[in-house]
Amino acid sequence: MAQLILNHLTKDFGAKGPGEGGPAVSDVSLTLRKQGFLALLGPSGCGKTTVLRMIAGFEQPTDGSIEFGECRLSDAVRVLPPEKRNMAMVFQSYALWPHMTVAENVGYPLKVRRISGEAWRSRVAEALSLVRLTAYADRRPSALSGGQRQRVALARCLVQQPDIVLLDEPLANLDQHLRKAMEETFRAFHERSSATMIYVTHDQAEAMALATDVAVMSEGKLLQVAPPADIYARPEGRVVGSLIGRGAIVRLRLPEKAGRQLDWPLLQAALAGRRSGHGHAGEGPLSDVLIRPEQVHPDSGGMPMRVLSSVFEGERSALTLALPDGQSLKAYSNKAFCHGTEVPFVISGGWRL
Amino acid sequence: MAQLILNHLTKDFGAKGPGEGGPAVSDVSLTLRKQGFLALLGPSGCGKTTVLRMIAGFEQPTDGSIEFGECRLSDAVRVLPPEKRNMAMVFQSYALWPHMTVAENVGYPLKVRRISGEAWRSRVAEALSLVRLTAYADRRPSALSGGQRQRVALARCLVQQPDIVLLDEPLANLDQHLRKAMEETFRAFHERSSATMIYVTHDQAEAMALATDVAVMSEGKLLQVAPPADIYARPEGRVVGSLIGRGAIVRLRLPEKAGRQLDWPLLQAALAGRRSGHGHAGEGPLSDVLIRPEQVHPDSGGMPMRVLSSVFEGERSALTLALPDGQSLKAYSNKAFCHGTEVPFVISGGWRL
Amino acid sequence: ESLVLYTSQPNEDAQATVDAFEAANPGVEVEWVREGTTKIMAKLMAEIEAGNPVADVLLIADTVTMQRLKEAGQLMPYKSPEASAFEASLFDPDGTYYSTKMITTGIIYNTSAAMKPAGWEDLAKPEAKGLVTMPSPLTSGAALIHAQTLAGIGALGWDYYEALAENGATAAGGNGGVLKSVATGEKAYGMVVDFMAIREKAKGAPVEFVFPAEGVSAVTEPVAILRTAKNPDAAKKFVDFLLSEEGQQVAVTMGYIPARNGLALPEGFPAREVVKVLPVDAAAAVKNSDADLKTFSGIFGTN
Amino acid sequence: MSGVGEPAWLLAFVCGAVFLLSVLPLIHLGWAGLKGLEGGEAASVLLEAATFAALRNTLVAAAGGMVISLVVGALFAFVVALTDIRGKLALSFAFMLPMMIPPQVTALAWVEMSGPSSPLLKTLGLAPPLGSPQPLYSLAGIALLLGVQHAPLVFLAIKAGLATHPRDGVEAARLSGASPWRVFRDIVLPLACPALIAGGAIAFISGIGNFGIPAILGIPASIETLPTLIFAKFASFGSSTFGEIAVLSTIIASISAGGLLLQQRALKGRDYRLIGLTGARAAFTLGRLRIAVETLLWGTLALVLVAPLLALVASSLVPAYGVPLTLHTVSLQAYGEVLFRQTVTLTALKNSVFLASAAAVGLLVIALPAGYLLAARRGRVANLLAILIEIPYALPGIVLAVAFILAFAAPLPVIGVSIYGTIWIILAAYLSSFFAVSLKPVMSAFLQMDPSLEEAARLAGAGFLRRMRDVLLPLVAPAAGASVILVFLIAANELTVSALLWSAGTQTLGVAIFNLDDSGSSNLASALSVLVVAVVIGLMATLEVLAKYLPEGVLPWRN
Ligand SMILES: Nc1ncnc2c1ncn2[C@@H]1O[C@H](COP(=O)(O)OP(=O)(O)OP(=O)(O)O)[C@@H](O)[C@H]1O
Ligand SMILES: Nc1ncnc2c1ncn2[C@@H]1O[C@H](COP(=O)(O)OP(=O)(O)OP(=O)(O)O)[C@@H](O)[C@H]1O
Ligand SMILES: [Mg+2]
Ligand SMILES: [Mg+2]
Repeated sequence: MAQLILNHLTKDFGAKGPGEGGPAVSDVSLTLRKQGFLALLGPSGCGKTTVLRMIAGFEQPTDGSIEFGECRLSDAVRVLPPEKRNMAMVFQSYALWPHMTVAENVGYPLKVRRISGEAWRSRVAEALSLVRLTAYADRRPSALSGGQRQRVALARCLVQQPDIVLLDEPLANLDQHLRKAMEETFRAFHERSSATMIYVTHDQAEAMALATDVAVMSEGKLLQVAPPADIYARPEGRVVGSLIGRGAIVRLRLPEKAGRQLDWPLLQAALAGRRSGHGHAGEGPLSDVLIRPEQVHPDSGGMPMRVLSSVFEGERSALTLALPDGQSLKAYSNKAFCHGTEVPFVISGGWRL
Repeated sequence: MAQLILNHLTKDFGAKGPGEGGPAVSDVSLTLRKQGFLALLGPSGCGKTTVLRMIAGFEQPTDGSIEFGECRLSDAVRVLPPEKRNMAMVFQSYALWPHMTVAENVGYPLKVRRISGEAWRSRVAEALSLVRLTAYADRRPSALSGGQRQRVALARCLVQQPDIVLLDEPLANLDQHLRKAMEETFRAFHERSSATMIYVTHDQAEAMALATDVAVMSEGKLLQVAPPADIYARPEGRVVGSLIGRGAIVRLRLPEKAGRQLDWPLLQAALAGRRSGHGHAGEGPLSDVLIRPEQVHPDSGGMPMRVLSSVFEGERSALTLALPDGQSLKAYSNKAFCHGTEVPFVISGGWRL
Repeated sequence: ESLVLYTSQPNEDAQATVDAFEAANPGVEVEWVREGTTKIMAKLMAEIEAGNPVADVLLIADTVTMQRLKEAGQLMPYKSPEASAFEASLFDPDGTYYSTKMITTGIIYNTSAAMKPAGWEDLAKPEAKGLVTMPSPLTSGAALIHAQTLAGIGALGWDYYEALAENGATAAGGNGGVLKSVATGEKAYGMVVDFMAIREKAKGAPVEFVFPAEGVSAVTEPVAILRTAKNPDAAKKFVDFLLSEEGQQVAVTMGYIPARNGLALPEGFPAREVVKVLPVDAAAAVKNSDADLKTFSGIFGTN
Repeated sequence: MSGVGEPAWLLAFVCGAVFLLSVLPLIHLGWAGLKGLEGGEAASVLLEAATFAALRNTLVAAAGGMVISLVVGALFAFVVALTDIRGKLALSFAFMLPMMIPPQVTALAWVEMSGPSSPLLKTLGLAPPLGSPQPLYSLAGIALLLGVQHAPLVFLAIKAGLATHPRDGVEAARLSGASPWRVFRDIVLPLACPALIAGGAIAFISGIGNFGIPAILGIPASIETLPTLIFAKFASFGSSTFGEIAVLSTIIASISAGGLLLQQRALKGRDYRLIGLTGARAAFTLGRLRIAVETLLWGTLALVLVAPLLALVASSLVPAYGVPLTLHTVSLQAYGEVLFRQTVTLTALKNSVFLASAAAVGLLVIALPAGYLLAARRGRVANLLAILIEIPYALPGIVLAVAFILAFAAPLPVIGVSIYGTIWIILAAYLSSFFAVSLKPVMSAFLQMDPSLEEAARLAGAGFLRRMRDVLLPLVAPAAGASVILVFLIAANELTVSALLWSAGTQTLGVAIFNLDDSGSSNLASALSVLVVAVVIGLMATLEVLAKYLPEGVLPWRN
């Protein structure tokens, strides 16, 4: 299997709304490792779907090119038609064919490849059972629930043996159990098929759990590509820092020589130093520091912080804490706190962005 | 504001697929507290959308009725037309009007209510800024990304002053930052408008954070309704137990007199008892016990369990552990474990379903 | 005073007739509707059926239809003082309808045709094989009367039509269709009403018209007052005018052979003596029309 | 459409309209027919061989015509809507014009074009000898011309349907590995099915009721169809005529009802509603094929439009039939005559433009709720309504006109005024006759609409009329536009209905042209036809100029 290479990929839809400039995708360069599983993250409207559509061949890049191994798939002049690309995609809008039953929808890619009869039936049945829709094989898409439609789109994608699989928020409308099961399915599919997979999602846990690499986009630009653990631990810049994980970003004066990985003494000094306006830690230039909620623990030896809000989330409560200087932090706690109480917290680590 | 009452609500689409019986919604009775915020959870295809559609008046119940205060909205004979109900809804499929711009889409409910001119403009602008789409006011929906479309649908819902707001997975396609911001918006909207809100979601943290009550459905039936903390701590039955939160359900022999809230000594005894086949704890009837991952901690004094898998999720790893008798548990851990290692764990609590 | 006229005259003729009448009878205003005989009759019959016929006066192509209306009791008898100047065969003895002009059917041929026909028999000759067309009695009232007339001549009879059919003649639409196909050279010979061919020739079309030696059939464009007429007085004035010398002169100027004795034929026509008009018995024609239509259809395969 | 609660008055409104426009005249016709049947003679028409032959010919010609219309119309619609050929605007614009040329004229032009005196064939030296048989005088010829005449109906119906096609569905199929041709066969074609079926049905029904073409092409070859047979019955008016007409009309009505039931059967069990946002339209690139396709389309257009139109222009420039068009003979005198001397021309033009616009807009007002209702509730009542709407269109114009005279010649009850003899009866008859034409595209658009779009409007508080105006109408705008243009074009030239219903001052263009032609002034008739075509082109061009003020997608020749 070959490598997928995006080369200064740019797409400008031309029709710009008032007040917003710039192309939908601009200058994205990315080399996917062979048989990689790339998770594509980014805020709504940042150009994820557009990237996938260019890879699939539905949109022509305004600039740049897409290569797959030796073969140039798209550039601003020529586009290899989608049907010659052997890719599969789950559309954000599902793109089910209303005139076909569920089984026909799922089995269409096979039919096109002249697979019929028993082979067709068994592969369709298998795909449908993967998404738990065996009983719905003969329904029309219009008589399905939203999640069921999404699963049909998934099954249609999984039934094929593509070189590249494009998944555009394929699990957004599924409950968490199905989601976990589908994650397993993807993993298995990926291992078995050795296809390159690109996965757009808003669920970070999902992205981290599945991907070999995570790419973060914002406003059409690619900001960082790294393996999940890397990108979580060492995000580059404010945008990636705030996009990945739930952390809070605080601005602190840190000594120039301090590394990027910060520990409690340093942070405490910086926080304290800043408050008082003197001392060595509080004298450097202002830096953005990412502090993740799981790094903030209640500890009697800590620094007192005021609880601004405490929101129940099931397994725990999400706290918003006010630092003495008014900046806010996030933390988790197993017990709820009353609004306004002062509680001592320790920050076990931070990351300078 | 009046109470919304669902009364033995049933909907049968008639056209059943082969191999599945029963109506889409069957015998759902529910009284929403005044100005309540109900989160509706359940696996894909369980009938959530159908319930919302019946409340909105798009589907006629096959049986049962819907009342709002004194006024009967729907029963199997008569249906008050949706346009007379003063409700707002975010459709799972968005249902944006392709021939109107974003602003026109959002402002249409106002236009129908004869609000125009400056008032119209300012309210539309406000709703658009809530969903961060101010710059897109003059676009057509077809030139928007999936998440942007969803936000238009949201804005269209928030612009009104309805008695009842129906939200069908309104945040499924948004990234987590927007999601948090929207949660805040919902909270504020709910407080300000004192509307009754019904919220379908697959994101439990969202549900728990927002709702005053959580209702769980499965296969068309309503299984449990309770405040978030209650339903998380004390789910009724296997189905709700497995749907709410991520816990694992294990079968243990427990003494009859043991309460439902179980502690480590009891659990330890039950686990051990079962293994050896004697002792008082292992002698009762087999019960389903829900053990949540946050209740499972590594502890040198614990019981050794084998790590079946460890999946990186960003802030932590999700572990699957095998109990000595082969049943599996879930746990979280800040550090990754290798597959196959035996680690001692303590189970700090459990809930008999 | 007003008057409603239903007519199947061509547009310009109808307008000319009405104009002349209005000039002669100031104060009477004529509203007229013009359509092909079939349509105007369909309209009238439907009105009668609905109980509210609008027309006062009917001026249509053939006596057969008038006879039919008379037998159905739809016509009002009126003895016009002008009738004395007409031959008795040209009006109904009961005074329900009066012929106003004679439209004969003769032979038209394209000037590029090899043979110049002189009589009906010529159309059955081998030279004319496949080159003859005629209006279908199913479409045109005049055509039916023409067929009945020719069939009534001992020397011709239905045998003549059989010979024509054998010779590849077709029975096509109305007179307009025949004129077109001959003028455009699609066919070389046709049976057609006189004035159409003569007018067209005058405009420069490559056609000639012949009054065959055996004689020609004629429809006489009768006028009648409806029993239900709402303006009987004006209607009577109209009938009188049409039959009067003045009225007949109008027909001549329009290019028709007048029905009234003692008037010259219009330009382009031979002398009156050359035109031998074969008589037709309207009552018998009505009686036999169904049978004759069937015979005709049988011969020409119009199933 | 959500099954729940369309307003109660909707059914009443639609039933009322159908009753007035369709049932009432038909009842009168039936009643007159029953009286005619009393003698027992008329019923025998059923057993005549001629009736069977005419029935067979009608079916064959209409079916053949339908196939040709479908092939030609669908080809144009698909190519124009879905591919990247150039000059789409001009192509679609031109393709609708053949409908503007009265069928008799088209038929004559074709006869002339392929006959011995064909200027084209003469120049090419291919003209058949004088008197050679005319190949168009055959069932095949009738079918061919019916097909050509009605192809724009199919074209518009399909093009409107394609306007809502989802792009992602096509993309998904291509990504599945399907070639463009395969995508067309598996996705585009099935999704266009409601429109295809609607277009086919309307072409078929048009073919059944058509009189002009079989009259000119069939009668010379002794080929009778039901309309020409009915015309012949009228020609030999007798006591049993109404009975026979009623019997023959019943046969036509049964054919059209049968056709409609077939159509409903074909659509049954298929759900074509699109889900979600349909987005931009799909586009196929033709690549090297493009030139070939363009040539094919323009060639076809030359045949079906340019040739008859040229024939028309030519005959308007010479004084009589058969006069060759030379520098010597050419004259514009006919135009001067119809424009400045014939007062009836302007009256007729005014009347026809009024009638056509009023019928087109009026029918939209009726067809929208009717289409909505019929798409929302399927079942017996809907089927019955649909059949009743179809029958007046299927009946030959002369029969419908007679039915209207029977129904409205007497003063109306209660108000005591008669609309007979006024322009209103023609309008009423047009509404009745073209209801089916107007309904077809609108209804197939409703059948395809994502119901949640309407639901969202309902929840926003919009009552039926409000959401019809704000949401439904714009969503079906392409179909509504097609429907308005279709009715306008057909009505502007209508002949047989108005021929019986006009009276002084209410002549229509069709009547004026026919009368001119009938009275031997073929050059005037041609000149007037040319003027009509020019006026309509002018009107369409005006719309084109105003396009940016019109709702998106209503102009069917635009993409
Ligand atoms: N029009 C219909 N005809 C027949 N069955 C239907 C129809 N609409 C929905 N259903 C069925 O009813 C059941 C409930 O559907 P519903 O849309 O309410 O599910 P849901 O809980 O909203 O699921 P999801 O989370 O996937 O959106 C599903 O099994 C679905 O297949
Ligand atoms: N057809 C179009 N015309 C103009 N602009 C478009 C078009 N399609 C998308 N855009 C714009 O391009 C940008 C990127 O869109 P894209 O669909 O790629 O976003 P996305 O990252 O997939 O977002 P989401 O998570 O909301 O689906 C958006 O701002 C969108 O408004
Ligand atoms: Mg997207
Ligand atoms: Mg749903």
